Amino acid sequence: MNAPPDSPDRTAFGPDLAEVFGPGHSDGGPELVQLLTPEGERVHHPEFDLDFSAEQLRGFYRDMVLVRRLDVEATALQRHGELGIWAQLLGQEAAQIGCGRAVRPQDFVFPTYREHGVAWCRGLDPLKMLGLFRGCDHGDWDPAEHNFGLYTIVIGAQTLHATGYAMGMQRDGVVGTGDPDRDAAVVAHFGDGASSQGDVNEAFIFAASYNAPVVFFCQNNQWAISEPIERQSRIPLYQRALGFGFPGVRVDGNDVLATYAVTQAALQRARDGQGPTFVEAYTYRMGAHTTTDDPTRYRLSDDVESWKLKDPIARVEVYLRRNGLVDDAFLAEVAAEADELGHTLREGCKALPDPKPSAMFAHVYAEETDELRVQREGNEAYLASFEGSH
Amino acid sequence: MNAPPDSPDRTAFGPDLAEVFGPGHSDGGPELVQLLTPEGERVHHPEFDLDFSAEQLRGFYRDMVLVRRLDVEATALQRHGELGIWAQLLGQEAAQIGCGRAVRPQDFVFPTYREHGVAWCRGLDPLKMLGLFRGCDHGDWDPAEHNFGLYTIVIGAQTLHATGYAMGMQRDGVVGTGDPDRDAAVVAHFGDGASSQGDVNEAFIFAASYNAPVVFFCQNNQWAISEPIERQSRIPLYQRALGFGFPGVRVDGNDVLATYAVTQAALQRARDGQGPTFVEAYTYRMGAHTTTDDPTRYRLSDDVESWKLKDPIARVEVYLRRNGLVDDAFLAEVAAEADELGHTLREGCKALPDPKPSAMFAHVYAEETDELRVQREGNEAYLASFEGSH
Amino acid sequence: MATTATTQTQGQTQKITLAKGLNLGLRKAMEDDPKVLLMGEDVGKLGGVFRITDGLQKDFGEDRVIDSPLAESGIVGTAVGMAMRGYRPVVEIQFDGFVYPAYDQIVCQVAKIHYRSKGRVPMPIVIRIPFGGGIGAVEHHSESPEAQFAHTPGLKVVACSNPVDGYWMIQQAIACDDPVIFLEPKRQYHADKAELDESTTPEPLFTSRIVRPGTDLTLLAYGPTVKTAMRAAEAAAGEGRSVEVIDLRTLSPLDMGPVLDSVRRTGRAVVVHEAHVNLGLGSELSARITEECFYSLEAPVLRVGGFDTPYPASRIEEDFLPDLDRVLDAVDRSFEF
Amino acid sequence: MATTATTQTQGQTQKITLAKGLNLGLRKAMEDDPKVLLMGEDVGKLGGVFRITDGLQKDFGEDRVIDSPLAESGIVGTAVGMAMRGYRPVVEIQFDGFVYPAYDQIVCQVAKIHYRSKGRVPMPIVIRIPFGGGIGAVEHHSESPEAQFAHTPGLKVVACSNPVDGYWMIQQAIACDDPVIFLEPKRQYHADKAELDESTTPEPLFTSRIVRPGTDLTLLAYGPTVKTAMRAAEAAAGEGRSVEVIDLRTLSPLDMGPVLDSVRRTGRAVVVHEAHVNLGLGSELSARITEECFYSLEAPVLRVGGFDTPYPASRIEEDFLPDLDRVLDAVDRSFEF
Ligand SMILES: Cc1ncc(C[n+]2csc(CCOP(=O)(O)OP(=O)(O)O)c2C)c(N)n1
Ligand SMILES: Cc1ncc(C[n+]2csc(CCOP(=O)(O)OP(=O)(O)O)c2C)c(N)n1
Ligand SMILES: [Mg+2]
Ligand SMILES: [Mg+2]
Repeated sequence: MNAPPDSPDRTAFGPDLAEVFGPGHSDGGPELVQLLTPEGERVHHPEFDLDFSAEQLRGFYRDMVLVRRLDVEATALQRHGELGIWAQLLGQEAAQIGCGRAVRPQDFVFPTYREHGVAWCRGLDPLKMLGLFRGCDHGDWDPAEHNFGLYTIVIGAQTLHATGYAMGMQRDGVVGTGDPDRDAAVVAHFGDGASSQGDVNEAFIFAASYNAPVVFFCQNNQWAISEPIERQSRIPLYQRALGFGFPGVRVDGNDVLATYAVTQAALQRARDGQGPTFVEAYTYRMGAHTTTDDPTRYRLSDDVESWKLKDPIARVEVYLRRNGLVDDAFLAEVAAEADELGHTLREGCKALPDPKPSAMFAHVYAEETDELRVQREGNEAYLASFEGSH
Repeated sequence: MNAPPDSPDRTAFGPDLAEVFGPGHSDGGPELVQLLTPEGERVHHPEFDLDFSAEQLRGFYRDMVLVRRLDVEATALQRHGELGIWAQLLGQEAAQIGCGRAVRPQDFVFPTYREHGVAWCRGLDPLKMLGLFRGCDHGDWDPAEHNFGLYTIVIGAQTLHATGYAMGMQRDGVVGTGDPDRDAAVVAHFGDGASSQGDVNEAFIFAASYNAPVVFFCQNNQWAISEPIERQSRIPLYQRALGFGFPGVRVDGNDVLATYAVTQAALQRARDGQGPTFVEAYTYRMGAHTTTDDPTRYRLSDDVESWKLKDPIARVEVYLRRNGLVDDAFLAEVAAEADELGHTLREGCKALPDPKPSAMFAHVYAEETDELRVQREGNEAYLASFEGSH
Repeated sequence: MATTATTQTQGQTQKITLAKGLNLGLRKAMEDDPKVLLMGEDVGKLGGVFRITDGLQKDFGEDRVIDSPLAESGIVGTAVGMAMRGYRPVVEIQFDGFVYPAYDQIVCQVAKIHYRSKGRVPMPIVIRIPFGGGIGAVEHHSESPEAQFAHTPGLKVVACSNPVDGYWMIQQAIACDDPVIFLEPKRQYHADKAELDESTTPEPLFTSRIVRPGTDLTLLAYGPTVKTAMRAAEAAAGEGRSVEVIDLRTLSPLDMGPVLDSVRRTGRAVVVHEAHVNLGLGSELSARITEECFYSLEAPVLRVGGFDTPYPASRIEEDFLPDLDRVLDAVDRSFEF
Repeated sequence: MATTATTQTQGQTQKITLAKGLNLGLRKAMEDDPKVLLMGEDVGKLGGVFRITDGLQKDFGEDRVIDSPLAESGIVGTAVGMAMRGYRPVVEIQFDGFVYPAYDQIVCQVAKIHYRSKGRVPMPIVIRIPFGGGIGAVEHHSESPEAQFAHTPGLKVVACSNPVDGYWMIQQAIACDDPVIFLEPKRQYHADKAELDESTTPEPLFTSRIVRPGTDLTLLAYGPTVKTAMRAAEAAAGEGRSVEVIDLRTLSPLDMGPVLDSVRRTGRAVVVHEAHVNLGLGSELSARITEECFYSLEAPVLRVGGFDTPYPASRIEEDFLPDLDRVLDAVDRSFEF
């Protein structure tokens, strides 16, 4: 029903854009910015090339190995009933570390619910993420301490917060001053599915209208639970930005170098006062949507297999080894560190204290209202009435 | 603060789009599709040219004169206290008649609150529009009778209804069959301001995703109450569509020929099953936003003066006269018809019956609920209790 | 377009969960009327995150079971357009907390179009919302938004509480020419089974039902709290108190007849819902009961509900939600008057 | 950025309308705290469609008085981000009926961020909404959405009713560290003038106020209905009935102290609001008053409000809105018990 038949009128409006750009190429298409191929080969890009130090590269590797371990442990903890649910990042390590490491301390990051790798780069104790998915709280970190917002579950909502925050930075005079320690920008994370929300598109409009220093960082992991990207957009997502008047770029989200380079450039553009950029990190959700999801109901294992060949960690390891930038000792050290992290997380998670029931009454308002005091005290008295009997 | 400084990084993302396309050119820019210049000269366009019969041209002229009269009368009626408010279309006659006449009977139109000219083309009694703005009801026409939806005041909401309606047409098998009497499409009207609403952008996404037969017809009249178009978009609006994967075109909305031609082509594309098109009718709101607005607070009379030179009716009249397609008798006849219409509207408006208070209880649901029956009867008894005393 | 589907569910008696009841009911409605469409996020191949639409896209095709882009306003807004074209869309909102992006379309359009058009444009839309807490979820997955809809004229709001009602009520809601907000207690989806006999005739949709007769106090509940109320009534019986339980089923319009009859007999009423007490359904029920039964009341109508805090982290949600003991506590308090 | 503005309003006594009171209050708040920003549609050069922000962009610059793109969710959502950055945004929603596109941001974000963050992220946002009917407008321009916000924990909801309160309450709302839905009775903007003495100390924001003492019945009102209530009390006095009128001012939290005191004295209460009766503020007040004053009540709490229909066409809106006679009718009915 939906297939456009041939028609002479078409030319009046130019060619069919969806046909020109095609639906998502599984390889990301010719516009994909890449610096490290899936085979671990360093390639160069006319616009976004960067020199990386060996230390930086080892750092990326270590980051990715550790956040993958974090993710694997959390998934296991959920299976053991220690977490209510877990949103896996498996396969998206490069997108998150590349972006997370490009951010400077003075920048501010707005995550969704899956940015554990970015949180890691912002110095969050991973136990805080576990606490949230365990159901202890809605996020126990101080956004101002890490310049990292709370996880936001209503998809897309945070893109507007990011834009407003960036507008605040403009008013604080920390945009376009030329001082690298002062100029700041915002990163707004969201997914391919979220790109369909009105809020996200309104964020584009506000950011464009006010030229706000915000990088819209979309991890296109090809799926929104069971819906493929084609349901949200018939042309490559990064091109969405063009219609709003700011640039978009598609980067290989499984390539930590390219993601870093593109994010850094976009952030610099924002800090310089040149406004928003849309970065589409083209990647793949290797796991389920969350631990409650069953992707075998809606996608082919073939696809998953083909994306395994593009693993973000493997290609860095190959590159590091091939160029003699790591030795077995380093790799073993990182592996040990990962084991250690796993241990810490397992023990730490189980030891997370349950909140007290009265915690539910705290922080509804800056100061407790009389109404709530009465409810809290009533509930305390009520609970106390059982103390003897139970 | 918001001016982007020069920076070497810019090239990485390509040139600044807002700079390339520029902010709204007052003449609509080189991309403007035009068939009749403000001076009344017939020009040709490589894609959108059409032959118009003399009768068609005279019809456009007559339509525009009459809807302008309708508008002028309604404005006067509001000044005399006969209407609560009136949303003027002054200056937008060509956009509305060009679009309205391109629509076929089987197509369906979703208006905003200003499409009196389109309503005219759909055969609505103008008194219905007056009744709405008088406060007699929220619209007293049958959408199914005219294939013309009710006025929608929450800006943008109707663009989603239009998209859903178009999806219904797809399911009814009246799209892309090749039968000109059967194939149908939808027109969704909205303004430049409304283009910032999440709903409108979601409508683009749904229409693109399902390839729905809908023409998004945006009358960019340069203003959203006091806000200039630049607040909503820094690049020409029609380009918004490109990022969603369907074509956009900017047409001279003060040129009834071009508007007709472009709308017709876009509708044909939709009816053929080729999906949505965005038509930006570049025009100008010559009047106030509504009769309660005072545009002198926010815009220069110079701008208004310069747009007067682009009057949509004057150019058609010049063309018709110059080419001998009308004589004085015809023009006098149209003028007389307009006077007649004015008279009918004035008398008709004043004679519109006030609704009965009990009308407020009607049609809340398909069948009256017990709850409402009790409220209605209670109110009737209450009102009856005054009958003796007053 | 695929409009035929072969299923043999007619005339059988089977044990079903609420999830199954809804699934069967949707299937039946789609078989009976080709204008019925399902729309929502993940309702297709996945069958929805709760599998309520399981198998329906396979049998009725992609044109009738439509996976939507991720935009709730878009889903409801396009459903409005479909309804204008003569379809009967059934929208699934994935979780209660995600209905709010569609709130504008629901309260300004869905609720008002029939009125605005003087009855010329019917709006037979069903908006299905899995609601309520108790499933150990993260934020926004456990809300009870019924009052936010019931306050809006033009909408009808119902809540099912058991598998058999799920089966019938969803079909009745789809057959209703008005827009219906259809609340499904997600905690109950797979909890209990009940016998479905399709040969019986269901009660009308907009009626409340006495689910346990009693003489001393009236307990009003709906959706997930009906079970709690039943257990409380049982426990109270052990203490010699005869508690009548009414499953309200319809929240707008309210079916006050059985409620007022009951309270006139018992003289006492307690309302139980998971929604916040402040301006929850309990406040309206209290106000109306007091207006109508002023001289019959032995005690004020008491309300047990979620506290007036945002829904808390799941580790303490059971302290937030009304449970057996809190209902019994309210029953006790009622008798103290 | 322009942050200085010179105005000499200090220490004077002047006769002002509600519109002027709000305008002066906003100006004062902006002078006092450079973090205060105004955002909304047409708030700049135009000064808003009701001219409440008249002259403020001229004096405080475009960076502090921000004309927004036409997207309410975007306005509130970016305000949230501004608040996170340390600003105190004051958002203007153009008309009550246009707040719903922002409903998701308001109830899921604005209301919950302080809670979600365990108090680490304050949300000092004021959302100003001209509300209520009676201005002869087309659809969506006359709504009373207060219950839809008051039901949501984390939000505070207030309504001003007169010029002097407008002046003080807007400043107090801006100074408040919680998000405040600030309702302005648009019908009153230019209706009456009152004497503003800036040297007085205002009562705290979240308090109700007895605006006319009485002994026989308590009339509860807020926003536009305070005036109606006062006129009704006057008329009732002519019939020998002493009616106490309370201007609630705060709708969430409710300030029940003065209300309960009053009803314990009078034994009768009538609530008046323009919002639909069903699940309106009246239902909550009725429930609470009955719970707390059960033995003092001579009659059930009665409610006078907009009917449970969508807001009707303006030619008959005065029949929809509670007026003097309907309030008196309810007073009569209360005395019939
Ligand atoms: C407004 C809203 N609607 C629905 C959901 C339920 N939901 C959670 S995640 C998700 C899919 C999001 O897909 P995408 O944006 O691609 O992000 P990903 O999960 O792939 O990282 C959905 C539908 C939600 N969280 N918020
Ligand atoms: C959701 C919503 N917000 C605000 C308004 C108030 N409003 C009515 S018309 C208007 C301006 C619309 O501008 P535009 O879309 O350009 O259409 P125009 O009036 O110029 O035809 C505004 C803000 C509204 N009707 N709906
Ligand atoms: Mg995704
Ligand atoms: Mg406009």
